[in-house]
Amino acid sequence: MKFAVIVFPGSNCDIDMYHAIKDELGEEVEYVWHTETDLSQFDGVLIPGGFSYGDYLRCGAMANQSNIMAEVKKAAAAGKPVLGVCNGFQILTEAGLLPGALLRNRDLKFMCRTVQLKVENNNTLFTNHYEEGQVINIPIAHGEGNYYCDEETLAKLQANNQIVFTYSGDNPNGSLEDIAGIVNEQGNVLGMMPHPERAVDELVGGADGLELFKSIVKQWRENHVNN
Amino acid sequence: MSTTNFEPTAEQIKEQKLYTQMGMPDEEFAMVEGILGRLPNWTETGLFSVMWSEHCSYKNSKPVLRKFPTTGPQVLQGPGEGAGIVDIGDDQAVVFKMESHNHPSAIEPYQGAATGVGGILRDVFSMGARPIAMLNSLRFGELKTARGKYLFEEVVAGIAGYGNCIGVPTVGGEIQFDPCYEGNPLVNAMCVGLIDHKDIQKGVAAGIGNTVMYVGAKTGRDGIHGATFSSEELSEDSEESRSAVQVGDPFMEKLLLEACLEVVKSDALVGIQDMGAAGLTSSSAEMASKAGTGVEMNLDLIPQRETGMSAYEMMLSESQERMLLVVKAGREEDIKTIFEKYDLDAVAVGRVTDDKQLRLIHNGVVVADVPADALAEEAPVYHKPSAEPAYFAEFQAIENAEPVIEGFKDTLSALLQAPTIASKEWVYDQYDHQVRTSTVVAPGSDAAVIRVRGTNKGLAMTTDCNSRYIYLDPETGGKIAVAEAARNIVCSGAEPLAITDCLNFGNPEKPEIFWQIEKSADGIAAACTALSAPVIGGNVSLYNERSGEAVYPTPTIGMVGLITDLAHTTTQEVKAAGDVVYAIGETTTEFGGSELQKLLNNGKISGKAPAIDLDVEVARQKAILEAIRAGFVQSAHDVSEGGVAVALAEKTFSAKDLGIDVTLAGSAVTALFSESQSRFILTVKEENAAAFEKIVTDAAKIGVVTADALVKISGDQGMLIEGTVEEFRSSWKGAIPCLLKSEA
Amino acid sequence: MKKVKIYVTLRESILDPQGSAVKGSLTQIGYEEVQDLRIGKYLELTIGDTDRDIDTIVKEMCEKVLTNVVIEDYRFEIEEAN
Amino acid sequence: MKKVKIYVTLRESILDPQGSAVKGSLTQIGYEEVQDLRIGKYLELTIGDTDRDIDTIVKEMCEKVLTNVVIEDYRFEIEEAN
Ligand SMILES: Nc1ncnc2c1ncn2[C@@H]1O[C@H](COP(=O)(O)OP(=O)(O)O)[C@@H](O)[C@H]1O
Ligand SMILES: [Mg+2]
Repeated sequence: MKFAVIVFPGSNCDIDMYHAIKDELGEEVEYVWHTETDLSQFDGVLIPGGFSYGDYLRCGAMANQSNIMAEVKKAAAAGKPVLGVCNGFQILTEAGLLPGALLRNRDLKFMCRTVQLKVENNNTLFTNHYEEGQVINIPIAHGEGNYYCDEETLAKLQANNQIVFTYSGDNPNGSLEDIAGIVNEQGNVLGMMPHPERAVDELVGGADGLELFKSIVKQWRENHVNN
Repeated sequence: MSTTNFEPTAEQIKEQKLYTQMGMPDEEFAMVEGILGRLPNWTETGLFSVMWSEHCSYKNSKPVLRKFPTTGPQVLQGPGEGAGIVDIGDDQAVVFKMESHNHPSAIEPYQGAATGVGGILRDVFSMGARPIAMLNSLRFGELKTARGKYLFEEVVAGIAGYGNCIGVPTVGGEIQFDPCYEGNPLVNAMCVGLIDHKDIQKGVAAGIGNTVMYVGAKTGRDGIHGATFSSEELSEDSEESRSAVQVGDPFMEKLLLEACLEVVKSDALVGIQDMGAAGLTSSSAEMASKAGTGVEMNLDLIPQRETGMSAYEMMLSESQERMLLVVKAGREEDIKTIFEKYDLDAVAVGRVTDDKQLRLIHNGVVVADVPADALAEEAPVYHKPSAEPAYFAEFQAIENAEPVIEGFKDTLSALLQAPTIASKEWVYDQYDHQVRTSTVVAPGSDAAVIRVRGTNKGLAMTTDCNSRYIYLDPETGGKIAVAEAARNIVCSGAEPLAITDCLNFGNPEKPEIFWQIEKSADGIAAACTALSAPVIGGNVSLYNERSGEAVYPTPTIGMVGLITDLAHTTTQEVKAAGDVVYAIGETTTEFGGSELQKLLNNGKISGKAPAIDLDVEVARQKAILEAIRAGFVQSAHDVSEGGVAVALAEKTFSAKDLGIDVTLAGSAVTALFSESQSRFILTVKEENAAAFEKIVTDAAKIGVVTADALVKISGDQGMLIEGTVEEFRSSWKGAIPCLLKSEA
Repeated sequence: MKKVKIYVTLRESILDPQGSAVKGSLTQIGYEEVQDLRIGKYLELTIGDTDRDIDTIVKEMCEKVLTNVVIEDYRFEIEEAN
Repeated sequence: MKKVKIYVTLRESILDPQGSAVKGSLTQIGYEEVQDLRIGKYLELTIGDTDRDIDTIVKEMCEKVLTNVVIEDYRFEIEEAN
């Protein structure tokens, strides 16, 4: 399976994502600079964390204006897996690929620590390697990860089982309903604040995140065998 | 030669002594006149004043810096370039340096700290290295005043804001709180980078006819005379020195970083240097001087953010996120292409000449024409008078004595809540310490450990400096600072490689201050020699005074060590019930400058600093490292502020449901809280105890790791301290947040 | 040439923790009369002469980039620049 | 009760990284007429009835807490709240 790691000016978790895929997952991966205009050769799209455009004005706002985003939208529409982590999640909401928005953390501070996440929905292409209700340890590192949406949107998210991860125990940032990650209605676009790519190796930060990437590959393999 | 309109003429500068406004004394102005054989104009006076400021020239500290050992088989680049470089094998090297941003942080703490981080990053990536970690060393007043809290919170936010954005993990540091830093906080930032030998760059303007290129952010009027400002004491008027404040743009720096690391791979590049203090002036003059060439620049071509800037303003601006490159003639387009990808300016602004002059052209006329060497190398060197302060003899005359305390347990809790000892989680939680997914040991243990991707090696790093000991006895304190850094490195499983330092002192024109500088340098030099950890770079920050009151002498040490096999990585917290607890090192009654003394005496310290024997220190560190490498050590922690009691408690805090049960020999207060040096607490699996004791021959069994999450410390006469890990942990963890919340 | 001033505020239904924190510290130092405080953004643009309708393009910029309508409201003023 | 609007801007000679980055991005997506863009803060305060002179206290709050005069300028308007 071949992944694209999208690189915006100011992305900084791109190398983490790249190494997670290449060294730990053992799949193909390439960096794709934001000015590129073609993602058709890739089977999955990863939008890494960092501070695209310095997070100036609003996180993700300017990245959303890049050429590559039109391609990301195409990939999403074609049903390819699209994963946005941290700044990637913010970009996906700015792009309208996911509902809601991410506000400043309730305590106004950037926070970097490992948190517990509950897998609310293991029936997605991103989570089929987890058990439903499983609690996993994944690092967070963000200043604006406080998920917000209006009531109507929340009701929809709940009704469609789009809430994939919630914070278990302490809610670090004030997110609505402890939301840590959501998918789109089709289930192929996942945005999450915690960093699964930082948890793929016991030596540095645990390995609970690796299963997420394995899930993507598993689903993709199954689809390919069926086709 | 002409000057820009409205600038004083050369004659006016001399007659009205206008150079003194730029911090230049009469005798230096006379020297400039002698060098030029004529009167300098306004721009030229500015060039000399800033290049001959203490900040750029080290004119007061050079004689002291010469004391440091700077060579060793591992050293690839010693002091003199942006950062020092040390070999780590496999054709790789580690690049690191520390720098102060004290004065700007006192005025605008967020931006002052942020731009300090930006500056030290550029020093490292201008060598061609990829920054892989940041550390810092901070000093504040007690967190009791509104302003004190504001400075602390904003400095931390500024470090976080810049470091997080650029994507370099901030993995460690240290913070001390003392009333002497109330008006003059210290903000020292350290950056560690990784490089392949073949990519090492130098800041040289070599090759006559080559092109000088300006890259990065546009030049504005910000920070004009920042270097001069750093070379003066802070006063009530300092808030007015607005032009000294710069705003950092970490996003721009991230682009600059990536572009520069691409550029260093190009054979079109000849030299590169960052525009730090004294901006265009220092980078151009130093690059020419180091190469034995000259540089001519046309200032009309300099990318400018503001209109109508004079030559003086452009040359002295300290706008951030800029670099100066020397590029092979004819290859400018190759360089431009790389910078264009990142939307950055890369503009040819001049060329390398053979006449060793720094020549500047503005609006078609030559506005400055001075010898580059004179600016960069020929600043006067002062041997300041030095005098032992009266306090020193007084303190030395005080016999070591044991303080009287009530309640050992309450005392331990109080010490754990002293902000200097308390958990710094509130701070490092705000730093992204994981980005780049190589952080093997995050903040919270003795030294941080970063893996070297693609190898089985790691780099351990720490910053340390107990300035209270240095105040009491600068030479001993200087030794302790280096030894303590090395203890932290060794406890993490690494061998010390080298150090960088940041010498923060008061006004060197005061003989007592200069004495502190000299003596502590003697101590640092001796310890570096003993530990085979030479000084590969650093920074000097003098004039750290507010309204005449100097800070404690604070020569911060930043040390990096090599872990040859990541399996040796060791952390401080206890690992398993049943493990044997060992104490290593002799405890005597030493409370001068200790946390306990400070606690009992309302912040005041006196007496002798703890003694240190460097031979013992070195032998002990070698033995411990050997035991770690042999796989016998489960956890290792050095004993520092607060003594054994604090070290023992700390060993339980990040362990899961484990406790410690030990018995200490000797007089209780001393056994618990003395700050004698060269001591360690280690835990070892029962089955390895005998083998361990063969290597670390002076290790004393003091107890055992327990499964009950209790801290139990007994003495000769019975139980001294007993409590749950949780109660001690919560005192320790909650202290800083609690101080910040309390009303001023 | 025009000068455009854009005011961006968080929608009323959305908590403004920064505003509350600043209000808190004002109260602490004795400005108890401050009952509410909200923090938004203030943008000043200089816009060169253009064939396009200035009102339209400012609105466009606001909705496309400068604000996020999910969480923010905005209003703007256009003045002749001198 | 009064409504106070405070506009905080970076001093003119101070770099505005946010403003420059946003301007760059607007130019790239076709708003070339934007010649300059600076981003500041916009604060809305509700201030209850007080004996103190409102002008004075707003000024005080601005200088003490709401802005850092080293790098920022501010101006404010006071309106009757409804
Ligand atoms: N300013 C800081 N930034 C990041 N980490 C810090 C800072 N201050 C302290 N720490 C971390 O907290 C832990 C304890 O620090 P310290 O008490 O200074 O340790 P030690 O006494 O072993 O040198 C270390 O891991 C250190 O890196
Ligand atoms: Mg230590």
